[in-house]
Amino acid sequence: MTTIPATPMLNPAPVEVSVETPAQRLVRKFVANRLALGGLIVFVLIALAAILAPLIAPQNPYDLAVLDIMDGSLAPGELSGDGKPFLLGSDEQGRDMLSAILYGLRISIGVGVGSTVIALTIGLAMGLFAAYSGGWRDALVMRLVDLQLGFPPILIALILLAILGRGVDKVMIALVALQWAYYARTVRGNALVERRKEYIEAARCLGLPYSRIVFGHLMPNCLPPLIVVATMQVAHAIALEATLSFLGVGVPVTEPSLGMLIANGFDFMMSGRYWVSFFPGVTLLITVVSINLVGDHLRDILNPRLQK
Amino acid sequence: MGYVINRLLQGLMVIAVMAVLVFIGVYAIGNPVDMLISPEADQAEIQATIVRMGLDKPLWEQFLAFINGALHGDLGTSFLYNEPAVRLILERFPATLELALAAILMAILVGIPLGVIAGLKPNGIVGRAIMTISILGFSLPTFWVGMMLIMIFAVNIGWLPSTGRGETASLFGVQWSFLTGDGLAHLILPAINLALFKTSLVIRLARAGTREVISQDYIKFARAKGLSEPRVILVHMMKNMMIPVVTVLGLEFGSVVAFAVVTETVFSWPGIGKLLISSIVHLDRPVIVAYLMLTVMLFVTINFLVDLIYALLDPRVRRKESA
Amino acid sequence: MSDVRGGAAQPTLVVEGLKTHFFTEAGVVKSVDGVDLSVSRGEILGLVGESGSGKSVTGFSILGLIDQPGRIVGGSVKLNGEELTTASPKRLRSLRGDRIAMIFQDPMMTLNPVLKIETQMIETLQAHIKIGHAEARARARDALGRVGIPSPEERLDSYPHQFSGGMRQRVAIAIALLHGPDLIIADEPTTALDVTIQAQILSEVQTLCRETGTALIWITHDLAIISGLADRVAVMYAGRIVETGAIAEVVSNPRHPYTYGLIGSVPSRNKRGQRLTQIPGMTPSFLSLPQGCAFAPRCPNADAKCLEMPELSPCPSAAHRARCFHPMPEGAEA
Amino acid sequence: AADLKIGLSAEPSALDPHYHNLVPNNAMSKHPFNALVEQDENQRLEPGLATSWKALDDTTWEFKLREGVKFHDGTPFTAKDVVFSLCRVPKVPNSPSAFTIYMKSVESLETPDDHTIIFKTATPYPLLPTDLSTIAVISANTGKFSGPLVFKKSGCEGVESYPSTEDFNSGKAMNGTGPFKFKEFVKGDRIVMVKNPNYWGDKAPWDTVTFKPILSDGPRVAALLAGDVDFIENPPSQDLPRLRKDKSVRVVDGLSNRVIYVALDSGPAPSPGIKGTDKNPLADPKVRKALSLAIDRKAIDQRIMNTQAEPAAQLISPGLFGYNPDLKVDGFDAKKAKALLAEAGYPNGFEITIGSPNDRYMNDEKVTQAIAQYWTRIGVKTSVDATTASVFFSRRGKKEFSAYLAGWGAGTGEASSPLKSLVACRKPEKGYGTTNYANYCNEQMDATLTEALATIDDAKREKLLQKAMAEAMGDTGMIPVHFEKTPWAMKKSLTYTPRVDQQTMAQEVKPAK
Amino acid sequence: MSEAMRKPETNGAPPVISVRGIDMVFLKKAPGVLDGLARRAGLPRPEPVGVHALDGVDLDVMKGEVVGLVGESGCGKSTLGRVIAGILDPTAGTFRFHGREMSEMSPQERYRAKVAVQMIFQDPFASLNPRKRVIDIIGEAPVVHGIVPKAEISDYVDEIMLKCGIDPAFKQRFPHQFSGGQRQRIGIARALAVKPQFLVCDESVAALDVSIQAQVINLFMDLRRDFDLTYLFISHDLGVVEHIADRVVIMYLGRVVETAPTAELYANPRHPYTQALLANMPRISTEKQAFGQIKGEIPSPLNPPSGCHFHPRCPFAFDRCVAERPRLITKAPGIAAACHLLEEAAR
Ligand SMILES: Nc1ncnc2c1ncn2[C@@H]1O[C@H](COP(=O)(O)OP(=O)(O)OP(=O)(O)O)[C@@H](O)[C@H]1O
Ligand SMILES: Nc1ncnc2c1ncn2[C@@H]1O[C@H](COP(=O)(O)OP(=O)(O)OP(=O)(O)O)[C@@H](O)[C@H]1O
Ligand SMILES: [Mg+2]
Ligand SMILES: [Mg+2]
Repeated sequence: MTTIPATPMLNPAPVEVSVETPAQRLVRKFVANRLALGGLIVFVLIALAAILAPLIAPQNPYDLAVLDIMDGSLAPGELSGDGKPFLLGSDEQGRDMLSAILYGLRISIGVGVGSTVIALTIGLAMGLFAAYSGGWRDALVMRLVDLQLGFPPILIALILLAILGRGVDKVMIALVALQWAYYARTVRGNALVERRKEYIEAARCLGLPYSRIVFGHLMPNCLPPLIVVATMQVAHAIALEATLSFLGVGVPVTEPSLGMLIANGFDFMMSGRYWVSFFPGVTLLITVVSINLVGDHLRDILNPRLQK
Repeated sequence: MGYVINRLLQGLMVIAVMAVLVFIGVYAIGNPVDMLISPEADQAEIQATIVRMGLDKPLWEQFLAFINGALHGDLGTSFLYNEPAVRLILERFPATLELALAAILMAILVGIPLGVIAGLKPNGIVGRAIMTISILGFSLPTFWVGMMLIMIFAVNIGWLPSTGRGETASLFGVQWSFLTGDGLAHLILPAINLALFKTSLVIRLARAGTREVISQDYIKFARAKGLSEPRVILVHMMKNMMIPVVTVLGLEFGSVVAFAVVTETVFSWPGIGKLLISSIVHLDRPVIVAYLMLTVMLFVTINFLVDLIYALLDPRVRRKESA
Repeated sequence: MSDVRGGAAQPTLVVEGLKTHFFTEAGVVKSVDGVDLSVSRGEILGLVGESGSGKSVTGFSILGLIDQPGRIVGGSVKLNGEELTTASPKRLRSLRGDRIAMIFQDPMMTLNPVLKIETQMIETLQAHIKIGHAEARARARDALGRVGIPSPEERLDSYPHQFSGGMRQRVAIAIALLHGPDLIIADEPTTALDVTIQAQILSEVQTLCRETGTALIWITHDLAIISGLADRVAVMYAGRIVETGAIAEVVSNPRHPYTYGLIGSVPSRNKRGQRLTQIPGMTPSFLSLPQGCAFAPRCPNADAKCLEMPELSPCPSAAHRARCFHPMPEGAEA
Repeated sequence: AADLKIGLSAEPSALDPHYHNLVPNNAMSKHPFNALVEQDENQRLEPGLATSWKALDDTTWEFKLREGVKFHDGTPFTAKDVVFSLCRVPKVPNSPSAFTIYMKSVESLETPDDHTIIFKTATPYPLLPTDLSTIAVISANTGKFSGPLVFKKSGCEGVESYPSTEDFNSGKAMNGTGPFKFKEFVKGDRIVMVKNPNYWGDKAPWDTVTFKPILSDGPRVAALLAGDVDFIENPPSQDLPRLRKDKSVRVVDGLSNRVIYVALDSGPAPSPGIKGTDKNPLADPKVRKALSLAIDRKAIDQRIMNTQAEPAAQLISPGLFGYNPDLKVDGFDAKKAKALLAEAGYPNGFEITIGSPNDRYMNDEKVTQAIAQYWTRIGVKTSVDATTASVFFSRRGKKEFSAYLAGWGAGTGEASSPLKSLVACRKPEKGYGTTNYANYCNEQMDATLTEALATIDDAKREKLLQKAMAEAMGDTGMIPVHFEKTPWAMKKSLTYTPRVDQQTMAQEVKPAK
Repeated sequence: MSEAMRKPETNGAPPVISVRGIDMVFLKKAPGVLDGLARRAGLPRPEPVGVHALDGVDLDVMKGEVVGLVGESGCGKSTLGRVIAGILDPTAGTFRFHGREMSEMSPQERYRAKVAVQMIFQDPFASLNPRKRVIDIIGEAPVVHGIVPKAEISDYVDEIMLKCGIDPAFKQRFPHQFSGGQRQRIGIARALAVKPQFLVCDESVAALDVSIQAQVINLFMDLRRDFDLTYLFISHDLGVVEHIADRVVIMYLGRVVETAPTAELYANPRHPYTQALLANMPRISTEKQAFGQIKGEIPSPLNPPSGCHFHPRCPFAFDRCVAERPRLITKAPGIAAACHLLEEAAR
């Protein structure tokens, strides 16, 4: 009479025999799609190349002392004055395009990932705050978001450029300013849905403190859709940085990103010196496509509606 | 009614805050006079110009003057063009509107069929191919694609003109390109350029919508009723699938109109995006402010229209009839 | 009713050895693995079983509406003697909605939210017969009236969301009845409804079947509903029929230990306030079905013999059959 | 009918010829309007609506007007139109850059007859004809009068209203004496003009001219190649080699009046962009000279400018009034530069930031980068701070740069223009050093310049200007880098004579023989 | 097995839970074109429409008692359950815990009272945080509340899991790795871990298969005995309630229409609605049942009928029912119904 008499529930294994964590399950499902896996591998390789740029690049394209405009505008494979080969050609400053691309990747990916992570953090905090507090605080945050989304990106970038000056960090700030609202809105939408779920009610019923509910229960469950958005957004941020550079408000010329290189090469489009924008363009394309492939598939995996 | 006023005030606050930010922002970027005046002008002339433009007053005074004007329906006069900012914008608006409409139309005509196909066979080769290609639409920088289009279709093949709006014809007192053959030819490339991103978006929305709707009971029920497959897809599925697509596209339309900057720059399309860029370059504050205010109003209007269409498509949203 | 039961005419529907499998990434899900069923004119067959036992898939298989990655891999489905598993898609389409109709579980989801009731009814008519709009509308109106919807003429112009759940389910029934089908498959059509509304629908369906002679397969997990409604019952477990017979027979004299346990676990069968008789364990996953009798791990009577699959055999008569080596003794009151 | 379509690299902000003193506006206004005095392709003065002019004394000028000239609406041109035009200049509302700077010297004027005007200046002012060449003559018919028209420096009498800027944009007031008549202005898209069959001078070879602003470089070239336009201005230099090779395209170029220079902060320490020393090395003329010697101007011309530049030794291009042929371009000599640096006390160099616009001058940012390369090589570690013009000019105005690259076009076509604005000591009230943001001051040069500006005699004045230029360049008050060569590209069937003032004029576009 | 049937203690102690005059109004925005516009534009919204989910509900639950709460969908059962569990704050009404008004308590006491009332939810999928391991789901609250020191939590969770019939070996797993019945047990374990006195079970077995349902019902009965729990057992399944409850409360559109001890209610329903429910309750039997004596649809809670909410469907309705809301009339101790017929009969 003291404990439960028959405990037949103890023996049978759970429905799914797996003992994997949600993360493991994610990995398994992800790996199942070859295209997405390919995308991931490509991206990892690209990221590695970017990280190792100082080691593998033939030249430090940011060091003006090693550039020589007499080596300018060489076609791919041509030799420089002192016999060094320029595999992908050089721009008019005598900058080796291969090195510039590797270093440009560093900046592009750094800016893309960096700004996305920061914007995500800010957006997450704002969105959760808005969704969970509701009322006028919610309204205030959402109006801020409206305001942000109504501003043309170039104007924001230009204002920040004027106030802060030019630099990679400034571009990051501009990109964060451009993106956070988007996350805030997504998080808020998710949080409003999650907030109504019974497990949140259960947590409240258990008398758990407010902060625990918001950060321990609500936040982790708002994250997955956000991660998908973020993956895509990294790609978007890279492209956006390219557009800002095109419009003349991007990174400094002496530290070119991929976008800057393309924008520079844009001037050479008609001149027959295709390599100045072609190779950076292809690199950007591959990077962005690989990230999007990953994100796309993540979205499919994480979308509960499509899960059988 | 309290609600009405409250929300109205909130909306006005947004606009006001935006105006303040633009004032401060433009002030921070630089002095418009530096950009406008001839470099040979002497100090007296510069000073006279500053006074003429009212830039000698403290910023807050300029702002109050602006607000005062705005309350009387005057959003200021362009520093650069010496014309009412609103008129400048409205003059250019039809061009952008036309471009955006053409782009959205293209996105729909191409995107929906592809998206539906991809959604019906999500794991087939065709479906995957469509999705992979649609990633390109997201990935390529607009300016790069625009230039490529010009290179290929205007320069190399020479089928289409590369720049400008071409001949226009008047309808409702407004000049439109699509009414003339020449204008239409001018419209095609920029519209494709602008449509690229949206097409990818539509493909994705249509695919997601298709996948979601196709697994619904009412589709199965429609099949169980013995309906033909075309009817199931075209009537039962499409109508439901279109609801989110139309909503998102409607909202996107706003951003297409408001921010067609890059395409208009590349194709020298005389729309408001180009005006915005040149206003920003010249620090033409009245135009920037008016532009943003009109953009906000445009967004509101578009949202209203979207809701109307939404209601048209989704009877559940219509006002409750007495049941 | 006895007139129907006694009729020597061939049954409306005969399902033999039906197998429907889903070929998923994780493995083959044998949702329906050798199901035999038959219903005659005017007869109501109850199909009971726990969630996931394959009831719905059986229903959809009969209509030929199995989605990817599923496929009918064996067996036959004969409607009035006509084989359906090998019929062309075109033929199947012409039968669906005309000779066989189906009603779904969730009334909120079965009607297309963006189409008027009228459209959804008329398209069903026009899919099978040449009929003008006005005439079709008149028939739709009559059908709505028959299922007890007040002022049907005005209701035709409504959208589904303007109806309550019960009314929507009635519209679905009216659509199913439009062509006077030979067979209706009702897949848990009242589970989402309240007790009083459920009762209304049950009573309407009962009357309609009796009047039109339509055969009805009523899928549910609630034995109680079946016991008050059906003529015969088939109990499903893990993709197979484990017991079938006249409803009164099965309820009063369950032979398969699963049926026995199922009836026994219904609260009203137990003494108030006492522990319920419970079937230990839980429904197995299709991906890891035990060898032989799928119920064996939960079965009090199981022994080594149960590692083989028993046949659905007369127990005690041809009309009452069970798939068990060790059936419960006759008269073992649950 | 002969039609011409021109792709412009900048759009005029208005058609009002008195509204905005800016190259695109000024170029455009020369199509429908004339001035009393015109400038030829080398900016030398030639008769316009005035057939002749002469200084009667140090402060009195007489202009004889051309007879038989008719406005587009058929009314004859008289002195009243000139007075009316001059009266309007200060009266253009909201002008962002007024033409009044060209009228400051005029104290009063008289019109003894319909075709004579006598100007009086307060002090001797030799540049009066030059200044008047910038002011377009509009028809007095476009105004309303309340009495006889009387010119007053403080404000004319007898005028009730002047045409507004909008009247010009809409075409209502577009009544000039120029070779083209206004037809249509669609902002942002096109300006259309048709031939004036009654033009007093050489008639234009085109019946209709359409100007299309295509601000982006690549698309502008593409438009020419695609045949959307027949003629473009300012094709980007990097496209020129290819365009030159193209059989169907003709490229012409000519030296412009614009010099690209690097200004160096020669004021007291500290200077904002200098690191590595607490003095201001740039205050030392030796350092400035070293920095000039370190630049390989020829390489920049070859590699960056695609030969669209002419290395410069002074602030005004050859052929312009006041050009000093004795000044020689600093040859590239890194060794000497290093030696000079060491001599000045900076054997290990220092660090400096150079500012530059990135969308204002031909390849501005790239030239700056190249200069930074050269400086870095002699040990002056240089970083580039390039921003859009709007930001750059504001920051320059706040003196945030120790060194910056910028350009100067001599609008008047003679040497006093850059000398007065760029290198003269900053005395804004006198109009001296208005664009001198580098704290350079050379009293000697100022004195010479002031003298030149009061000398009516052209030959004497030119000598003085040459001397002033030599004085400014003597201690490297500024590093001239190069003069831009302005290119135009057109269909093979056309020709164009390059203009120093960089203006594109449809009447000068001729069918090739 | 007589303890299982033992009568609730009525030795003068106040009820564990006592609510009076609970009103709950949800402001529901009517969806419409204007609303959408307003929302997007950040502009005005139409006047809100209220759903009167609870309308003056009184309820006492004595210590050790199992009260069944029955009613059709949308009648406010869950809302009442949530109010009692402290998840929702009612629009009006008082709440007493062991006879003491919440507002009289110190924050500490109020907090303890809140934790003492726990809820078991209907949906075994939505009610567990998918991103937490079982051990955290069950163990978090006891640690936070200091019921168990952090170091001992593992053993404590083992113990609770065992009590609820889940193998403690599974405690590192995530909810998705369990079946519906197991999840429901985890939900129960989570509530038990904070040592509650009162459990609100909101349709806690509705989502389960019949055979699993029996297991969970048995678990509830065992726990009641072992932990001396009091239950508010919400269900629309009359059979389940009949089996488990000591007393039954019937609700209709936000109001209590009848309450009586279980046996009494099932034998002798007084309110026409209760009668209809019982008549239509499918019972397992060998006889054909005659269904559907009661006509009409359940009215929308957005605009409920006047007077007695049940009058449009009531076979006995008369004019007073349309006009006047019937009071809950006590017929005998513990037996009450809200019907004008009863009052008329009493006259
Ligand atoms: N499209 C599918 N893909 C894979 N497996 C499927 C698919 N559809 C159904 N199944 C599997 O078939 C089995 C039987 O499902 P079915 O829907 O017939 O059960 P059911 O008896 O109707 O249950 P319920 O009472 O819950 O409706 C389930 O285990 C399910 O997982
Ligand atoms: N958060 C909410 N916001 C608005 N309305 C609500 C909310 N929760 C409940 N309601 C409304 O209150 C009424 C009562 O809901 P409740 O969930 O209590 O009913 P229920 O009796 O539990 O029904 P069910 O048996 O379907 O669970 C319903 O009309 C419902 O629509
Ligand atoms: Mg089913
Ligand atoms: Mg509920």
